[in-house]
Amino acid sequence: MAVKNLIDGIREAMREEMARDERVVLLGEDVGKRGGVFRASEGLVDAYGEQRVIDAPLGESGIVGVAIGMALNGLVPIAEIQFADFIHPAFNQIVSEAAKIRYRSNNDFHVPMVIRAPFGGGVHGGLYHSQSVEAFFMHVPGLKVCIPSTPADAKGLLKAAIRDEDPVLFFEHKRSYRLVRGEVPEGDYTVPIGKARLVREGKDVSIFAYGLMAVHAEQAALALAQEGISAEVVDLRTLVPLDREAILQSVARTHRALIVHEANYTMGAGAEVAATIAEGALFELDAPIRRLTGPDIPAMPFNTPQEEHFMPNPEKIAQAARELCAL
Amino acid sequence: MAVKNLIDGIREAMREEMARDERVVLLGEDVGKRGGVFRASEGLVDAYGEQRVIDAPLGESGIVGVAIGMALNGLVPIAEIQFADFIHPAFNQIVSEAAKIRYRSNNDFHVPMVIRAPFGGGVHGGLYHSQSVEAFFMHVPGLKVCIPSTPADAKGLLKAAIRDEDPVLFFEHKRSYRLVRGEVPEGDYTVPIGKARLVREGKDVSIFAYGLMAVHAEQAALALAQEGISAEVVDLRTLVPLDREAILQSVARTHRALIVHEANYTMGAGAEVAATIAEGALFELDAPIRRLTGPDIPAMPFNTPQEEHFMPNPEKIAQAARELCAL
Amino acid sequence: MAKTKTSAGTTSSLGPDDVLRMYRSMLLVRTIDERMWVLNRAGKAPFVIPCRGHEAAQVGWAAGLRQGDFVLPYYRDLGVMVALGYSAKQAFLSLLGKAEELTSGGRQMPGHYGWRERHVITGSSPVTTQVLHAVGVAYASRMRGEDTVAACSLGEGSTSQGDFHEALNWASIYKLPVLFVVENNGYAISTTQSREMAVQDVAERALAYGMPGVAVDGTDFFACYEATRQAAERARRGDGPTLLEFKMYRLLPHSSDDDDRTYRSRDEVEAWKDRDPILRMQNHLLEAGSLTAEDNDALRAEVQAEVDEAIAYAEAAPYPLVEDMFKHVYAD
Amino acid sequence: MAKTKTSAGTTSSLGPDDVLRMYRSMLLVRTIDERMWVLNRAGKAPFVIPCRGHEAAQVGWAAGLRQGDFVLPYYRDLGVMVALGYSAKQAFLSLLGKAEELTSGGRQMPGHYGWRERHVITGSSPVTTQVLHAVGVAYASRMRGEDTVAACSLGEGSTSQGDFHEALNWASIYKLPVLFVVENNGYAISTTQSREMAVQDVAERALAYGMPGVAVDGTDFFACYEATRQAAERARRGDGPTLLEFKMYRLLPHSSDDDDRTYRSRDEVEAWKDRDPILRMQNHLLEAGSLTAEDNDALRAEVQAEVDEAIAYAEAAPYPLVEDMFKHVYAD
Ligand SMILES: Cc1ncc(C[n+]2csc(CCOP(=O)(O)OP(=O)(O)O)c2C)c(N)n1
Ligand SMILES: Cc1ncc(C[n+]2csc(CCOP(=O)(O)OP(=O)(O)O)c2C)c(N)n1
Ligand SMILES: [Mg+2]
Ligand SMILES: [Mg+2]
Repeated sequence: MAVKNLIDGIREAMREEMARDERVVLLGEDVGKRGGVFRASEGLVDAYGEQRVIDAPLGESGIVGVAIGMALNGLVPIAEIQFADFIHPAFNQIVSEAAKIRYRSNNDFHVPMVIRAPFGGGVHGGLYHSQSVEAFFMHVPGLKVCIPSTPADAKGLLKAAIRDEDPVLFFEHKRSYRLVRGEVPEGDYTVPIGKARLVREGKDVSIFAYGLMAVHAEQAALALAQEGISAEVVDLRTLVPLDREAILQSVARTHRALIVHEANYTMGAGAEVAATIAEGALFELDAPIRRLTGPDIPAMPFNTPQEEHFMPNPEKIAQAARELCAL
Repeated sequence: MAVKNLIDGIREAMREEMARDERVVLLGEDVGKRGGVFRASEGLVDAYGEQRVIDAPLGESGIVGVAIGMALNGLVPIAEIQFADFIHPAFNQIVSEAAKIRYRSNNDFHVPMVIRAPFGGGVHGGLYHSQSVEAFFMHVPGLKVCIPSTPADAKGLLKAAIRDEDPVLFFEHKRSYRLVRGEVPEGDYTVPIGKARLVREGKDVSIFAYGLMAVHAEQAALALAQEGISAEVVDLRTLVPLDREAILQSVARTHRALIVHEANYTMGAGAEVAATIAEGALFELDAPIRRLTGPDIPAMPFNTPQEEHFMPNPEKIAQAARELCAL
Repeated sequence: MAKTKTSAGTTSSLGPDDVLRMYRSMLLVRTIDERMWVLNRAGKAPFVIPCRGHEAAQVGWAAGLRQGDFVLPYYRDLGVMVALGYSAKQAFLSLLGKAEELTSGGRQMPGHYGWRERHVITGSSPVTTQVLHAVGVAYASRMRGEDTVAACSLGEGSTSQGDFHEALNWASIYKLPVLFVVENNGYAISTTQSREMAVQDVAERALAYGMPGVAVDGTDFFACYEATRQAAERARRGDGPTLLEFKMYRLLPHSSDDDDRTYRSRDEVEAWKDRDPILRMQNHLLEAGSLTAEDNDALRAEVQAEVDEAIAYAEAAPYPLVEDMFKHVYAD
Repeated sequence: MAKTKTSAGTTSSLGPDDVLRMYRSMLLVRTIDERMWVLNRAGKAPFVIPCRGHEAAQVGWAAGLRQGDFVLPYYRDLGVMVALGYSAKQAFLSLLGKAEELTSGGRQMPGHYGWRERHVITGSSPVTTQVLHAVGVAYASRMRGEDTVAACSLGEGSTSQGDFHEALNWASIYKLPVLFVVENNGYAISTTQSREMAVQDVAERALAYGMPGVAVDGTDFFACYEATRQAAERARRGDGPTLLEFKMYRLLPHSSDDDDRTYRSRDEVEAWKDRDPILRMQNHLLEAGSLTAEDNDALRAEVQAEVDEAIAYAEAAPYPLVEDMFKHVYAD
């Protein structure tokens, strides 16, 4: 198997799905000749033409709203939002429309579409090119939310998302695009939506994370192993549907839970994971649940020291796990 | 003290604050001659004129965006969103702008404004006139979120929100507008933002709720008292800042936690309350935490039986408390 | 570009039978509308959105389309639906939220249409979102080489929403077969047109997109039909979208929850009753001799009976089952 | 309504000293811009938004305002800021995210302006939001009876956003003193104007709001200045908002992260260099005799020295303290 970047997994998934199914189209700002600002769609307009790879006029509500219309009339759109921070103008179209169309029409209409957006910080993106927005969409029944952490998952999950019959929010950590490398199987395969990935088994503490933080958690676990702490790492991978079963089983094995994300603390995905455990595995716990997250400030500052301080990293994760295990 | 409707508390707060401070303006769809579709602003345009009570063109992004500009230039706008379900087109202006202006300008600019919106169901409003949207905004540092449950709190909290130097989302349960009555002090007073209200002390179980659900929880507690179950009821009242101290103290007294809201289960406010307890009072708990909430369906159906089934009510709350106490 | 069209009351492409059929649709719409209001006032129906005053425009523009075209109506468009074959029975099943209701199985409030078979796309309450969907629908049709048109409608107040701009912009850039139908009744709930826009005609908004904008007398069935037909032909030819404005008046309050006496005079409302689109059509048909007074009475009686029956049926029909509310959040 | 204005290179309301001062601002902007790019390529600055090609328009429109007017610039508006007195030092402090940086204390990316003292309202990255803020700012000024104007700017691509429509709609309904300044450089990153709109001139978009729209040669300082001054006077008189379009070219890639070779030809870029606004202004001044070649050289050297010093200062300046990142989420 070839070793590739995470963004290669994204691009391959799109290229192969567009080849496999002529209903698949891609629309977004600068996705055509420019290949997207991160080059995720490089080469696609040459391969599939301007009708299927559409440089959209600037406006996220328009992009998502038009994509919904396409999906309602037989296409399978992939709508790219240039940065997750800019998904908010489309919030109404996503929450009021995409999420509710199947339900409100009693199954007569549905919206098979994917909304892809790069998220997350650590790239000197400042307040508005660093945000994590996944938590908002977890509160919206009718949507699915995926965040891959490895190149192989990026490809397989995105393929599953494109083939899914319902709207999927697909967030890609932008720092991981070229930082995270790994083996990617050739050809066609999918990764099921709704299943967490057990990255590493352990018995002292469970670390729940996703996206770049799952990569960091694995590194933390390696460091902890040196010290004799056996950390289990669970990559949640899809936040909706959330693999509550996997979370509860892991806690039942380790009796300690550390949840890591880069998104703001309050009402981040960690709240739901913690609540799930508090409802379903309370008496398994030997220590309070711990959330290690971005702080409750509006977003990540641009300047180097403050940006660094905002981001969770392997050291901070390892330290939090150590503290939990000492309780 | 006179007994009034909840909506009277809202109207009095606006009328008095507009009299007290000429910088206060109200803008929204149909807030002028029509007095708002719920009549919250009845009489205000006659009292303060069309310059200060503005019938806005239809468009929530416009209403909130213009209000932000007003606030940046010395006014104190109250922006009314006709139904909370229609706040989503303004999501970008609220999340990217209002919430982040103080922070991003290093305190040079700030946005003293209130966004009021009726929310909640039980009025045959169907999918789009019944939603609870408070959870989205709890994830956004820079915003405050208030939800009054009594007429007195409605007035005092709204006054505090109008005088607050930061943007406040103020959600009013529309079913409680004329259903919930109570004594309202005459004249000027405020209710502090950030403090929960201990509705009723108890020792067997804590019920955390807000808005109409706090009223229902109180009724449930009365019923439970008949059976010898002593339920404590905490009206969270402001979701941001969340009175975590009050939550933890209550759990320390009762050792059981039931959280009630009408919003969808996953990632509703209950997730944060549960996570707070799991982090801060885990070893106080004698039973798993329980969330009694609206189900994870896109929104409340219009037809009578399904709408009724969606809404938590005193009976369901009492039943959930009973079950918790039996553990 | 923005011109008010009138019509001589005839058109080459509609035969006399067609015209009578449409007149019947208008009568049916009016009768349903009236009875819904009565049911609401009797405490039997929680919520009604009336369309009185809009019937000529609604039936007219729906009739100006072809079978197979996509329709994205808004909440006031009972007339559009009836023109497409939506029955009185369905209207009352929806009013009462009964299980058999075809647009949503009783999940949505009345006035939230959708009908897969007839290419009517499901709609929501937040205004103007459908206008973008129409653009995507038209893009997909064109991509497959089909010659269908997507027609969406909205009120004049709703043209102030950002989505309106984004949709017209998209459609004009890609020259898509979309009709943007604005039913201009002069009010957005209580807000008058002058507080919604600085232009006289909504049709002028088309200028920002290099698109034709046509203002039409919305109480004149033939004018509405004809303007729509021409715009649809233009779209089918590949010449791009059109903004159609039908000017009329909302004869009742915004909804059963509204009280319009707080914001408009009774004189104004009465004055508009002279231009009632149903009377206008009826008088035209009587004068032209296409309809006798007796036939007209018979038609009205027939429609009344149809509505009586529909109400009885809907009242007796069962509600949805509670357990069904958990279905169809996602594909099974 | 949408006409291209040109100018004779002179104007009654600017004295020769003013003109020279503005030319100096343009030179300073260009020099800062060049050196930022160099620092980025040397790995010392993570991110740069260039404004090369926009200088005449930016300095011109800023100069067309009065002290006390509100300014809501967009990320490419270094020229606007410099015209308002923003220093080279500040530009480089911002580039490097240093504590002393005035717009955000190093919190925001470069190009996100705000300056309370000079009535420059803090800006963000999501495009077009500021256009609505300008409307609210103007409403507040007018309510207090002040005669200040609010001028906001954005790129032509950003006029496709819904907020643009809502803002122009509001401003025109209430006849507010707002200038909507569009810097049309023909590209939204890689997307050409023809994929952003179906009209030739952005100024045509004004027609939808009954508002004047003026298209101006954006490489001509005098034309930009004059059009802005006139629109500002009109606004101050109470005659309402204006949409100003300045047409020019973005001579560099969109940002330091962009590579424009993927989407536009080198020939096209080279051709536009002939209309470099700085050269155009310089040649005009030299020809008019307002500036000698020696003075010009001296000015350029002076500006270079100022920038050298600014860079040295900014590089040596401290970063913000980590603990300060928790401040100012809410009022203390
Ligand atoms: C996004 C959104 N905001 C507010 C509303 C509430 N609302 C429903 S209808 C309406 C007025 C619409 O007026 P117009 O577009 O002229 O249509 P009309 O009702 O007159 O046919 C408003 C404000 C809504 N449904 N959606
Ligand atoms: C809401 C939003 N969507 C997308 C972006 C990403 N983005 C930044 S600049 C830009 C192009 C803007 O083009 P234009 O308005 O013409 O201004 P120019 O950069 O050419 O000066 C895009 C798409 C953004 N900043 N905000
Ligand atoms: Mg209307
Ligand atoms: Mg541009």
